[in-house]
Amino acid sequence: MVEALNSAMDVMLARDPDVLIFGEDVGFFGGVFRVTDGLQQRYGEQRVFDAPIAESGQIAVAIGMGAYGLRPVVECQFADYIYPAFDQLVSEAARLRYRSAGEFNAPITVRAPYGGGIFGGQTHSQSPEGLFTHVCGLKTVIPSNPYDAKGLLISAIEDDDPVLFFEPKRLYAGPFDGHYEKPVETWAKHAAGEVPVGYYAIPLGKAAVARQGEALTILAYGTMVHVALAATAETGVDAEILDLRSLMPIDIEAITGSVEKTGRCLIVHEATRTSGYGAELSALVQERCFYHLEAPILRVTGWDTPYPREFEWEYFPGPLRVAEAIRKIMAG
Amino acid sequence: MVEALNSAMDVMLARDPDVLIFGEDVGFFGGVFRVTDGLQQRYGEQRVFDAPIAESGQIAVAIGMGAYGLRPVVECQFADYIYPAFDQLVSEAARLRYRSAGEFNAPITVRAPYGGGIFGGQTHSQSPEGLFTHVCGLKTVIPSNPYDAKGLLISAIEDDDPVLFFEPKRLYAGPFDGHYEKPVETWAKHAAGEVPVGYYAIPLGKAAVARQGEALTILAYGTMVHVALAATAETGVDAEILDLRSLMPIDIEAITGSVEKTGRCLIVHEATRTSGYGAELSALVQERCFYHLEAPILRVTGWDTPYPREFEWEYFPGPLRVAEAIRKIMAG
Amino acid sequence: MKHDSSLRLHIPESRFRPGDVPDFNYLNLPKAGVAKRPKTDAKASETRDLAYGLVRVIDDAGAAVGPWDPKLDPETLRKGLRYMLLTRVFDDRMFKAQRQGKTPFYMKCTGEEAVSVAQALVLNRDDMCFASYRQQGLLIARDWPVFDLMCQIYSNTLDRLKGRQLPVLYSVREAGFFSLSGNLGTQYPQAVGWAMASAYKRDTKIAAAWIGEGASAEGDFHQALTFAAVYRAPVILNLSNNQWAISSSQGVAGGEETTFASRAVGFGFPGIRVDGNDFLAVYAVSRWAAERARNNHGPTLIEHFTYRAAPHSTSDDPSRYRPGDEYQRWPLGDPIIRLKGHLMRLGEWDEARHTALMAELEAEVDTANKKAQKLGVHGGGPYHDPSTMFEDVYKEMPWHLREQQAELALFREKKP
Amino acid sequence: MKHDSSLRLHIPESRFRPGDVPDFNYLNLPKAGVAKRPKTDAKASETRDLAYGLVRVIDDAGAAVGPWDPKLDPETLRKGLRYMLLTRVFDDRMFKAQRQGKTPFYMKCTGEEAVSVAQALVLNRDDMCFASYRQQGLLIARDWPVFDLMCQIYSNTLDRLKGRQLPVLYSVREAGFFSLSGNLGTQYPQAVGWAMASAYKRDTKIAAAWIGEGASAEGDFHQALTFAAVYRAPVILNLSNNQWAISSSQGVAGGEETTFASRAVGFGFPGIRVDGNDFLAVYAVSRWAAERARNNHGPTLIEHFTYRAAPHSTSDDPSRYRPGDEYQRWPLGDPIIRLKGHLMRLGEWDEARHTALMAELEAEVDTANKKAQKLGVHGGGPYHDPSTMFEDVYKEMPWHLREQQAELALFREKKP
Ligand SMILES: Cc1ncc(C[n+]2csc(CCOP(=O)(O)OP(=O)(O)O)c2C)c(N)n1
Ligand SMILES: Cc1ncc(C[n+]2csc(CCOP(=O)(O)OP(=O)(O)O)c2C)c(N)n1
Ligand SMILES: [Mg+2]
Ligand SMILES: [Mg+2]
Repeated sequence: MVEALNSAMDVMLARDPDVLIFGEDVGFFGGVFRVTDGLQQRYGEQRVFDAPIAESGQIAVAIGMGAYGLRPVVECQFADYIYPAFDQLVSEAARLRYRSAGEFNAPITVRAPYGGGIFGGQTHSQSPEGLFTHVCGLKTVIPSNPYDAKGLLISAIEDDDPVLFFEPKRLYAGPFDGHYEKPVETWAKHAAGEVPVGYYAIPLGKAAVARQGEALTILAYGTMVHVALAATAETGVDAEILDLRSLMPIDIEAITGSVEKTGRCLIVHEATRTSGYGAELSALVQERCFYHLEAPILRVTGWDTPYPREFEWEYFPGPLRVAEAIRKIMAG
Repeated sequence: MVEALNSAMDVMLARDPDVLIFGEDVGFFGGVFRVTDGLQQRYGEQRVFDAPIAESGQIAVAIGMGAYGLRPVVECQFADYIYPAFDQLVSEAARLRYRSAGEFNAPITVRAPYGGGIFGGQTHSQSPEGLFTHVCGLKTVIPSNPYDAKGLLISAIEDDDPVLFFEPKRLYAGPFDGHYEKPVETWAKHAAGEVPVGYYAIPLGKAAVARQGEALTILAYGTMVHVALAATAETGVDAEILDLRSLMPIDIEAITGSVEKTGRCLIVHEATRTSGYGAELSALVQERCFYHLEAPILRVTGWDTPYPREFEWEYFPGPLRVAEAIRKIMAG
Repeated sequence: MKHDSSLRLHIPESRFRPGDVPDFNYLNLPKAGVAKRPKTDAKASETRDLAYGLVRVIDDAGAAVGPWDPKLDPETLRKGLRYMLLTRVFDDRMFKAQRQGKTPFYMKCTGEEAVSVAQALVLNRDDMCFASYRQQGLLIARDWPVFDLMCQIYSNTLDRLKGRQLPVLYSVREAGFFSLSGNLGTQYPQAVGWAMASAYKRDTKIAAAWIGEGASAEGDFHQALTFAAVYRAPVILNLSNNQWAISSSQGVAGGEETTFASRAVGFGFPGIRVDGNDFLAVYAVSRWAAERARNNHGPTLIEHFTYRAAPHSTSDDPSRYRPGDEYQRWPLGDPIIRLKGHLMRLGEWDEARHTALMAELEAEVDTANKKAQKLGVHGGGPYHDPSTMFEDVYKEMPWHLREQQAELALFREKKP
Repeated sequence: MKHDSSLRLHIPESRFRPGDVPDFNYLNLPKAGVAKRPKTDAKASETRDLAYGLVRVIDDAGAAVGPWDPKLDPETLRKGLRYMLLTRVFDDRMFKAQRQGKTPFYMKCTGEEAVSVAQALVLNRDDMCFASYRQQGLLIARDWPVFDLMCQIYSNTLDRLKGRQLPVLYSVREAGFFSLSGNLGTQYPQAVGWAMASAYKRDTKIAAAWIGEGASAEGDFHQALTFAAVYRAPVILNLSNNQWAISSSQGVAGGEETTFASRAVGFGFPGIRVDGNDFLAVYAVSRWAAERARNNHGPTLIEHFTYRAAPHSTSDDPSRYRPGDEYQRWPLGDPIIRLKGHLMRLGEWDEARHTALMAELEAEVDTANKKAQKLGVHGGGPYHDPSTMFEDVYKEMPWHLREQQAELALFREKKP
């Protein structure tokens, strides 16, 4: 996925002179996850450069650049470090178009690796996406594979609204279905691991069907798409798995369409449970598909604790927990 | 409610020399809403003082004081201005006990007026409580009347965990049921407007029954409790209204107990809808009371837009909208 | 280790509170004309003294003195006077409108008119201004019609911000005026970003930002100074030290031990403290900073030493926290009276012309006000259609907002 | 207005990248002994030069010279040497443990040992330290057992943080060491709050905080300086300028045009730049700042000018972004070698004693390490019971965490 994201930025830097990239260590070094590798060398220091360690300043500066007419792409080194920029994102980027009645807007993209799976502990593993979906004016996007990652990132950069683009860091090097005991895989053998060179865009706001099925709908995104696939295979239940991709805007038709068909719904995310994005999904499904539901909608999520470093796998909502929930819903 | 809050701080300043208060304009002036009026004069500049306009610094300093052993109470002038402090609240106050395995904690209280009703526009009307309920380690409390306000604030100050204490600013001077066209009321005639002098505490984590009923459960807090009462009266439906008071911890027993009894549930809050606290309530009720539900759980909330200043009453989820939802659920 | 028996917490307090007789002698203000003027390409280290001094040009007798005298022609001076006066007349009228209930809120900049007007005359019209709520003078000096501002203040049918914003939180892209935020300080690093973008595009436009001394305690201030220093951004960072942040004195913001201009010293770029009530001084320092920025020498922080003569806003009652006559005793006077005095001393102005100008501006404001009020006022309307409140959250309205828009429409039909 | 044809965006870049031959002559480092030493109750304005100079005590010949010579007895010097050496031996052992897979992560402070050890010897044990991840020397100099630190690094059954934290993010209240955060900079204003609390209680304890030059760009840095200045907090604010923030040079943090010490100048309290590799200089400056704080003269910012000799962390490979021999060419040398040289010159140390000490410390670390590894290592355990992960989120566990705890227990039973 690293190469796919790199390619998206490469394509956009080449297409649009108003695109520029900055963030901590993204310049000469190419980023701690190497996602911007080689871009400064290719496009020069003016277009790809290191920023002071000041997430708030980075976003503020991006907003100012956006107001001027540029399309800045900011890398936040870890999603856990986005909070210092919360005010600039919430009070400024998200509100600018509204408060100026369209005179100014913030066409910025904030990329941030999120989620666990690398023993990063509580400050290198968080999934803060739910917070941003509560903030009107922001879009939130999370890819689950290299093909989507590139197409979605290109759309995010082209979007005229501020987009938070969270990258499941555990998927950078290969798919991961939660079976941490298995040998590490790369994307090489994965269908969505093949990424075309050049430009292509995947529209924001559209979910993908990761698996078609009739018995149950699983709503997932990011790493959890792979976990859901594994758990489905293990239970043998014919689940339909939606890879939401875009958390805001929400692809409500895809969701209600599937739940109306299956009558059952499971929501999975790695973020902590209470008031997470899964709560909104649950509320929406319940409001719109109440009379179709044959069992309670369940959520499998990270526990409501910080990510405890050594207990990574006890925390991570892996296939065992997802499978158990599938069985429970099917029994319900 | 202003006097009740003032009295709570007065009581705590008198009881505990480790309690101190700071924030913008809270010292000599007594706060822009006059909630700390007279306290500096009574307890001196060392215990009640003005802070630089730097919400993040205020919280950080409070955390340091808490680590030392004090119990700081910080006033954030408007809840809309809490975002600069988001990192210190989320990454620090909320995590300190956990990451130090109990060696350090942050017994701080952050008071902030929230919500609309005073034509404050988008930066003086927000209801950000939902964000904080997603952050494990934080407690979130919202009173709906003077009696509770005092008892809950005293508990918040005494609590050894960080508490966000949001004060419905539209209720400062009197109850408000959303009928903005009616003459303004004061608390004088209201049952919960009478506030005992001296110390009393209302435990956090316990909801109150604002109205007993059998037909439908309404979950509300803050200003919306009054709106729910008015709407209930107008529809004539025998609703049970829970005043949640404490959003985290959640009084789950009160909620499920009521919904199991009524089989119907309406959730109301002023905050924007998507991924708001109402989503969590809806998810919880659905998960736990699925087989009791006779109609979809509905939410009446602020729209997913910033608070548009002149359209205050088109935005505010008033009794008309709540009544309509009540009828809809009863018909469901 | 040697130490006192115990520590003490120092709490800064305002020197004067209601009942006190303010005496500003302690300020030890330097005289007009004494501040040195380095070249605009001077090294920052050669400009350090300016952070601790006070650039003043108009002396007590109304003469322009010293190396910072911008030597403006009388035409420009009269323009400055006119804009400052118009700003004040406008402020007074709008304050009154609030008291009459026509708008829920207003904020005056009385006493601080030079801070915005003088710099506006230095900047090009396409330089972008990232102001706070107290620089209405920028728009006025750029000839933006007060009528348009009134429409925003009244939220009427011609309010370009469609009733969404608190009065005075303007946005006028056409006049190079960035959308005002209610959140203090956020605009400061945004201005730096805009300036960086201009430099990135090898453009010639610069940015200018304003912040209050109170808000300079926010992290955004630090971000702005850091990014401006690191990328040598072509930006003028103005800080209006008007002594008060609502009820808190500038000491609470960190002004007890040093000047706010000296913050820039810590970042290695020039910080200049200027008499903010001296039109010529503000003009001269602004021109110095603009020239420096345009020649790729980077940012300048300008502390405008001034005084907030009016209440913080219409919601405020300063008699609760400061002596009623504090402004009368403020040693740097009133920017309008001082520029007027200078012009009169030059023989380029007289009382009759002043009275006539005043009458003209009052009539202008009155006419605009009547026209604006006819188009609707707060509380009475007419306004834009409320359904517009769902627009501009995103460029394209997503389904959930369309649904909510439809729901509101239903309720508006049902309303009794 | 006069200006160049167009603006340019300045992008700071490291002077030397892989392949370059580093030459630090451009630093123009002042000689040992030349910096003046004001009294500890001096006005901040009398200390300004210190922000731009460099306090150095040990000269090239190993002699202690100038007014900052703290005149320490040989016992204290040998203590300092021992703690610095122990820190280094410990670092090397833990780095190796990471390479062996016993822990997923480690961070060394090689080359920066004086920054923490010298100040630890100045502070009282009940002064609270708000460190970053590169001040393990504080704990070591306070005689906190490396065994305990190892247990945290291995997340074993005696890990006092119960496997929750990233290795090296210690918390040792008993040793006056505040819980380390993974979020850069947050501890800085917290230290100020702690110091304010101590002053509020009329206590005698002070606080000390550390931050990297990179992290000083965060808003928290500004908050710390603001609150420290406003309330004259008894705190020592240390900034370790080790030239690098992962791959970014100190220029990216705003060190191109001025020193980091000078940030304090902008707040009106002393900023002192000290040779961070000179144990005596760090000791002397720390003592000056501590005395000042304890006597109610408020905060001091100390910039420790040093060099990060090791990789940023075990996850880092500096050969990708800086010349491999840059540290060898660093003109301020190695703090251990320099203190050793000074002691030898005093006749208070020799190679034989040094070799013996080294062997002793290695044995000590080795013993502790074996003992710690027996209690469990990363990836293999044993650990604390995973159910403890639900504790300490709140003081009392709310129902939803109890439910989740029970759910986890069920799954752990089911696990194949
Ligand atoms: C982030 C934030 N915190 C608090 C406020 C509330 N507030 C509005 S104006 C003000 C005082 C500002 O003082 P100063 O910066 O000196 O500007 P002045 O009003 O003097 O022009 C405060 C505290 C706000 N608008 N934004
Ligand atoms: C808020 C935040 N942003 C980013 C990071 C990621 N990060 C960890 S260490 C580091 C570099 C810090 O450099 P510096 O402050 O100079 O300290 P040093 O490592 O040199 O001691 C970065 C960017 C973080 N931990 N926290
Ligand atoms: Mg002010
Ligand atoms: Mg560093």
